[in-house]
Amino acid sequence: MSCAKEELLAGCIARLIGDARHVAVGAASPIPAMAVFLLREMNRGRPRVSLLQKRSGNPFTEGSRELFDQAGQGRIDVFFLGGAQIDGEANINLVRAEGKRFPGSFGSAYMYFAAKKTILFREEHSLRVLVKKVEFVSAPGWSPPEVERHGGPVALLTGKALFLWQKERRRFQLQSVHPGSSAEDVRANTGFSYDAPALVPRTPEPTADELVLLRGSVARVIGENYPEFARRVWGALAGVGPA
Amino acid sequence: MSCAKEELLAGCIARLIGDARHVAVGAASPIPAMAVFLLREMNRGRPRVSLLQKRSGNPFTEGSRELFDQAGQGRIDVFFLGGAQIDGEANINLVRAEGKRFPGSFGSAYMYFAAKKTILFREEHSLRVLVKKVEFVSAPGWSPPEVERHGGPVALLTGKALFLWQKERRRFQLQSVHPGSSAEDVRANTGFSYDAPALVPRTPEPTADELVLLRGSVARVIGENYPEFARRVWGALAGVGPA
Amino acid sequence: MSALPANETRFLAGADALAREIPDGACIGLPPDYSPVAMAVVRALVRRGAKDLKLLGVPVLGLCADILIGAGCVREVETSAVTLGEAGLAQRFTAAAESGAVKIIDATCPMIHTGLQATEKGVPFLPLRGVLGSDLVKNHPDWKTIDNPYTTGDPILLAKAIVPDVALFHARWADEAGNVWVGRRGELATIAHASQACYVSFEELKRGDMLEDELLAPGCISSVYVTAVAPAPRGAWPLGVPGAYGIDDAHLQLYARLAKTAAGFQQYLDEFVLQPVSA
Amino acid sequence: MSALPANETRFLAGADALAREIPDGACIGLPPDYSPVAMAVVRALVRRGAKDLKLLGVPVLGLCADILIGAGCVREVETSAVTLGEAGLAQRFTAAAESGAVKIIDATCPMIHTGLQATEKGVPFLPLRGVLGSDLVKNHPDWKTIDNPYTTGDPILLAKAIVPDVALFHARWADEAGNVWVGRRGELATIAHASQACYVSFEELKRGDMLEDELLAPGCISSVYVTAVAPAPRGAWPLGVPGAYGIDDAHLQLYARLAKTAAGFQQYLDEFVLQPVSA
Repeated sequence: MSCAKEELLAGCIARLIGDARHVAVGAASPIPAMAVFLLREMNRGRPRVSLLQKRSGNPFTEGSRELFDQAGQGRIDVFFLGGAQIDGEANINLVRAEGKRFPGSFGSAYMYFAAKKTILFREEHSLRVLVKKVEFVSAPGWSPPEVERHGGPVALLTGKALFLWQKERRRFQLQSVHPGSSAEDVRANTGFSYDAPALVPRTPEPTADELVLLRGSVARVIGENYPEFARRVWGALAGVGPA
Repeated sequence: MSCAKEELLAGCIARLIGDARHVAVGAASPIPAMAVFLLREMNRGRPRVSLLQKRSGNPFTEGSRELFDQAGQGRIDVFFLGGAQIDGEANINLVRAEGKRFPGSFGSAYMYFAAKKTILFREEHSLRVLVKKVEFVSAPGWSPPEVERHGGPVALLTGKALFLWQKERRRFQLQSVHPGSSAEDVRANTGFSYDAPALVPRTPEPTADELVLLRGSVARVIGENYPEFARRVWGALAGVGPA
Repeated sequence: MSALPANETRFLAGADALAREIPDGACIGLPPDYSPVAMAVVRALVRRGAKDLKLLGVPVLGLCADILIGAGCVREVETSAVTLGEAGLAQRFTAAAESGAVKIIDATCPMIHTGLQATEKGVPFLPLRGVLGSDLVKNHPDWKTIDNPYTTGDPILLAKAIVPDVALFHARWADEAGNVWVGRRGELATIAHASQACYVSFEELKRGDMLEDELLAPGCISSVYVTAVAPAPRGAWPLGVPGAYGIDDAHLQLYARLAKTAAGFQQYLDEFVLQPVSA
Repeated sequence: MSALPANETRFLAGADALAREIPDGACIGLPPDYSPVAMAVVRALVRRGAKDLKLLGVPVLGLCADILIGAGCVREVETSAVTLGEAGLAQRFTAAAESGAVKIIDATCPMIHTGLQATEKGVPFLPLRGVLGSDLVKNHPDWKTIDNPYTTGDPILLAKAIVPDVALFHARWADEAGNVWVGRRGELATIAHASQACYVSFEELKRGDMLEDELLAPGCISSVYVTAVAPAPRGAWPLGVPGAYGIDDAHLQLYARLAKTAAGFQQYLDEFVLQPVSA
């Protein structure tokens, strides 16, 4: 790969977001943030991005409640969620697994219903993370028809592959495999069953133009809000990114 | 009388408020506002006063909702309500009577329950205002036991008299009659029945010290927020009040 | 009506351009007279002959409602009160209510805030204490009494979510990013959050993005909510803008005197509304 | 606990004096790491050996909770998450949760806001959309699913009103009237409104009354809600105060490294908490 894994993933997320109007990025999500800032560089400032933890110039003037209120008003098109465990029904678990305690559910149980599209994102792709059934449902991947729900999962992106969510079938479909992995590798490291085409495409890498942006203006804004992350990703690439 | 009617009434309200900690004053209530500012002058800045319509330095930093929220939190000790009609059960009507439309109920239906004490205040004392039964209940004077209610009426002050509310009996008791009126005059101009002692005391006038304050510092702060009212009351008293 | 979410605030030429965006029949959420009212846009609505508006007072109404009602622009009013404050009764409202020319839905202040907060939170209703036993409850089509589900024998009132088509108000500042600054007038934020579209006239333009300024941000309504803005210097006149100019009490007295009669009101319209005013 | 309404904000000498006001066993509402946390008071609570505290994360917790838990001050935590953000897991929280030493009530951010808003409005509950089907609902003692009373077959979740004993946070400014300025950190206002008592450490004192200043007022929490304040310059350190100083990321990394073990955590306490620090 001619790019960092984080750059590949950000490019992939940017394509998933597409032409959304307003994307919100929650706690500790530097790669989704990279994706949105990349899109904004390419699309003259669209989509609008609201970084929950933006250190200066935070987009919310009423405090942390406002993100959830905006989602409830239908003003958030895309949001991101991860999971200590994610299962084949797109349920996510952020609380506890195998005797281990994780930080907690954050706003997932709400945002998964209220944001129009949720992109599930977890770099670790293993049998430990991608399980048949989560031990604790922080937020359910689907809801019975009587439950009002304005949005849900559209995709699951990991360090090995991209799955798309099939709402009617309530199953993931393998969409592409990243460089360095393979359909077999993905199958062997995924604890839930999913659909897959006979021939699985390879996840496209960012274009040269996209890489220039990622390592330039995107790296600068990421560095302001996720300094450790930026140092790790771009620190190794001499001459790019924040000092 | 050696004082203006408004000054008598303000002095009377000040005594009714007593040692409250936080008094809120709603729309178009210059005489209650006079009373609170008089108390503050006498008691080194207590009680706290929140003037809903204070033109500069408004006490609410979250807009007009905050008064009601504070009342719901139990933070408002005393509030004031009037009525196009007020009846013997302390119901008030701010909506319509005898084919006439009035401005509306404002926050009365809520504040009458939420503020710990409500002082009913209406200068006009007539059979038209003080009726047997209001045509429209903007806010009820009492509630059945299953309805949660943190406060209610404590007194009704008019241009002729002061009544105290007897919560257990659900009736007013005539407490005093203002100079210029009499127990008979009050009885003849009150459309509801009420209790009264054999000998009805006369409402005390403000003391000389109170009058000095009313015409000095109180007049100045009232003039800032109720300019028309201040001109009317103190404009005639040469040398006092706002320019 | 524009679909949510609003994203890029449009900058329009002035009050008349804003008024053209507000369609006949719209339900407009409006602030009280002590919170900046977009009076220049209200006058422009009269000039363009707006019809069948529904006015929602958040939580009470004043001069703007009286003018729109008197000019025949209004079909329905939901409010906790209509008043000119110290200047007295809102006479055109009173006349229209007494004649039945305009339908009035009577509310009480916190129930209107509560209904808008329901929309702000994306829920179908919110509860409020008190109010029970008021005739307002009998007459209001959207309020409902339930038993507190956490206990028994504890009735509590619900406000159904209120969704205005349009939020309309005046701001001290707008900035180049489309944010508007309204200071401590939080009811304006509530209206903006709950409405399908939000139109704001502003006193002055600020360079840059006020959300980047820690001192200004707390008084801002983010451009997320703002459909379009337009400059209108002294656009709240004869009402005031805290920190900029006060209420023109003398003009309100003049209005109150003229508006006592339909003829006097027409004279007021001719002099102060139907001719664009540069006051 | 002081009885409502608070009226005259008391001015105390410093963080230790504030910490003495907060009794053992109190339920304390605390903001996230990106909203000014009264870290100096948190350290003072550890120094005074506070016990059996219940921490409420509004809506999440970070460093302050990890330190209080590690130091044995905490009986119970209700929160949507405990995290050190980029510095990684909150290790003392994790250890206490895994050993069962501290009871954890798991919530989700907007349900905590909603429960506090219920108290802010003086109602026993407020509804929220979503969340249904999450195991959080099964486990939370105070949430309840009802049918939307306005229709049928529409389940909706209720948050019971949350009433913290104490709100505790840090403010950029306090003024002589006892108002505090927190800018756009609205969660601090929500905690203050909902709590029985409110203690605020502040960076700097401003002369006069900020509510008289139209620019400052929108970011203020009125002294109505504030029980006592005390100066604590750099009192949020190693966390930040927007507009004043940023998060000390290097110190957070150091903390995260030490807090991986009980011994390392004790070393951190000895060096940075148990000796009053002038950082």
